[in-house]
Amino acid sequence: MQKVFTDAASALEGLLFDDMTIMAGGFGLCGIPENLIMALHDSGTTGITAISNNAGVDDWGLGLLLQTRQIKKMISSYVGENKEFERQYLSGELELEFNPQGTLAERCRAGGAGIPAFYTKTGVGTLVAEGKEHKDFNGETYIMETGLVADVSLVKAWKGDTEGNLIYRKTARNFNPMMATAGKVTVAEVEELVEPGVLDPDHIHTPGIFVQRIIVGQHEKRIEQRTTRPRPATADA
Amino acid sequence: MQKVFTDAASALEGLLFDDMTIMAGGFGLCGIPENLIMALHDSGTTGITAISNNAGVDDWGLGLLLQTRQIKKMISSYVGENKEFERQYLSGELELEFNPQGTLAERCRAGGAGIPAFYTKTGVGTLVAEGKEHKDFNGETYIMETGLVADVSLVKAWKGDTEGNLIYRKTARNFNPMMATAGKVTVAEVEELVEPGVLDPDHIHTPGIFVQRIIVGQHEKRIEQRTTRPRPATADA
Amino acid sequence: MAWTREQMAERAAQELRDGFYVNLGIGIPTLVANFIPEGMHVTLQSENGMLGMGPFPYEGEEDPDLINAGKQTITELPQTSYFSSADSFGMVRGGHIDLSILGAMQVAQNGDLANWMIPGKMVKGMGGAMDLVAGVKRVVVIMDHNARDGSPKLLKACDLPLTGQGVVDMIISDVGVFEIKEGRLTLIQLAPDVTVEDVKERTEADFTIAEGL
Amino acid sequence: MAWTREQMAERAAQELRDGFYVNLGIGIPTLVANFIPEGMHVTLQSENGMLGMGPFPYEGEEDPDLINAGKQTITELPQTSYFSSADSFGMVRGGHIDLSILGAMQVAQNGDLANWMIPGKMVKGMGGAMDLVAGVKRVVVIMDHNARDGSPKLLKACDLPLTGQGVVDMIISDVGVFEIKEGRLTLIQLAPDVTVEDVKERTEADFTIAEGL
Repeated sequence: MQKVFTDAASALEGLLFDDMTIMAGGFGLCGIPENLIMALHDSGTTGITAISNNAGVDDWGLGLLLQTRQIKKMISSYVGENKEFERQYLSGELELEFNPQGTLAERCRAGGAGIPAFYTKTGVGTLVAEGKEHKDFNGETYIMETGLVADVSLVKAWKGDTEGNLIYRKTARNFNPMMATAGKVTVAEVEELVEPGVLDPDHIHTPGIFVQRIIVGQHEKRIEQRTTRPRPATADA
Repeated sequence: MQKVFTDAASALEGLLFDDMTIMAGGFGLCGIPENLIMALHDSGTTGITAISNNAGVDDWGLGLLLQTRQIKKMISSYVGENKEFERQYLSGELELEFNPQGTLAERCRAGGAGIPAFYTKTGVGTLVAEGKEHKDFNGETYIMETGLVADVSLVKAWKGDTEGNLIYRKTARNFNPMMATAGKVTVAEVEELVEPGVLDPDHIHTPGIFVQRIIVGQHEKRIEQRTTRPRPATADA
Repeated sequence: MAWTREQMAERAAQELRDGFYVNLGIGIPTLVANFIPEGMHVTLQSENGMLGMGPFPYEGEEDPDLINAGKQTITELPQTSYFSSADSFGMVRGGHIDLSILGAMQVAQNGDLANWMIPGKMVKGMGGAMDLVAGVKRVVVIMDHNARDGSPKLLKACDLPLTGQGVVDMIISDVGVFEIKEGRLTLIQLAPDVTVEDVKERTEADFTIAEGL
Repeated sequence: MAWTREQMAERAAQELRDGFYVNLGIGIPTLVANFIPEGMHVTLQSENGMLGMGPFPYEGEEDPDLINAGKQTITELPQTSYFSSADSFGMVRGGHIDLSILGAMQVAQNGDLANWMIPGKMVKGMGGAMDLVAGVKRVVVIMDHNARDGSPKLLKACDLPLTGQGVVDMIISDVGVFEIKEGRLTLIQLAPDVTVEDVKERTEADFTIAEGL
């Protein structure tokens, strides 16, 4: 039961097929499994249904797979930073299912936790509620949302061990932990791979049971909006 | 907005009333808010509905409140270590709602996360399913379970800071994180209270937003089943 | 004289209370952080998984792993905690956030809000906005009172797809402040030198006028 | 000669596979941990919030914060991780655990299991058993073939309240091993010197007999 693979391409070997469903962690370009997405791009797999909060930017992240038309359908909450996406969608070339961000996160968690459906107030009275079951609890109306699973989940963590235990860093955690639980197979890329026992068991965010394959990646970690404030003048400046 | 209180009694001041619903963290006697339970005992509050995985033992934990008949109803998954409990239940003096452990944990999480109900396979075809809504998803039958909230949640953590951020230790985490989210007011007792910035923000299990009051407790930490193995003979013994 | 963006943000800051946990939307709402009264303890949530959001970093100290919901680089504070998106929206949906301040394309007099989509034209997505307006205890909108073409944004009914139904509690625009209680809109404050007549002219929604205006 | 408790546990260990994540119930199932084949990597889950359960501690090294689902003091291993009860049962319910080995009061020929309640007499509760049998990929029961009074425990139908419906995949008793596939019970192995006739006599359930027995 060796979970460690040498690179992204070999870690995806035997897992990919056309018309499959993929989950990819990340929020914007933060905490995206960039090496695995690149390998998915290079694999030429097509007809993909991609579940991911965002669609990357034109030339990075899932945007790469939009360029090559490998993605048939996106399930996302926000795709505002991607012109090619907007074009494909408005021209009808790409299917798109918008989910409110919290609903998307919860659907992934539910899928991984064996919960086929749950109720939420989010989206009641909006386009999102159309065609969905409505139900009242304590005098308020809620809609039913279903759990999501993927054939393969791609996640990015900061540190991992050879047992598949993962720790995320700061806001790069985002969708990765739930998506790790919702893949029939989950492949993780980490910045640093350590032996079991190095990570404090109280600090592990994703227990190794959810991770079947793991690689060390090379992370460019692009920044979408570089915002700064002026450094205060120092006395000795 | 001072969250820190000097002791358990003052931390509960103004929060208690007869016939209220209380959640108490812990599994067995592990990770129970022992100081807060003692203060609840001393308060004399009666008619309590207690949501807790277990009922303590006869003379410790929630068992104390059973002795004094302060508890009207328990929502639990297992109460096997408590003779007084069994007696009160079999004689009809105590109401009891058994929930499968995972369902109980998920109901608390749902309550804290604004999810009024969810579906689960657990308990289908058993007493637990009686009177509950059944629904099929992908050809399998599930039952609907509702979210739980409490007037006050009592939780125990290892370390906490003055902002209410909490870190649990080993298996003493158990039900505490979900119950912390499901209390209209949540009171935490910790072994060590530190200033903000001491706890690594990636290691915090319960963000401070869920904790309204916090105290440092004195923890006896009883062991229910002290099991050991023989120490191997050492060369220099 | 209508309020500037900064003045709208400053007015919104009056809605903050000590100990509040607050989510600020992208744009003008972000500016509210600059007007938190001295000595008041307010914790900012960023729905991508952070509580205790600090200011922008100094140049050269940007961390790609540390961004807010607008994808901007930010910093942490001593009280900061990080969590997953599921936990973040559990916090939002579960009613644990006291106040959400966000922008709008349209608001209706009953509190309906539209701020995520122009059919056939703009398909950015709702992001976390639908969750926020459904889950947060109190929702304050900051917006220009009229669109660039002068058309009213405070309407009898929204014609754009809704973000939430009856969710807005207060609107702060450049001309004044409105409150929505029990589905009824009331003008409660005017920007300096703005008259009730000015507001009426620039508003489609029916509203009552608070005493003393 | 019927199997001892240890022999039943040893037989159950043959159901383990390299890389499996396994949940062991209280009692005889716990003993299975002693028979994990050398070189096989098996990770034990404890549903109170731990993956990678180690052996009992040495005397004097018991940690009250480190117990298993049977409330026994245990130890951690290098691969150990801790998590909440909600996350633990997410793991269970979501089908991530490969194998659950647990005890039973009664099993029916269709896989129904009863192991949590005797009405009016015993009210301990189901703990995590209902979640485990509903969620884990494969459920193996280890039990004495007959109750203390000699009455059969492998029945046409359970008369005690169920823990789960049609959930059991295999039964290992002191007399042999049964498999349940598509709702049909088959005797697949006999303990040494136990005959098919012995088993038939001590069993209420209808079962077929595997070839070669």
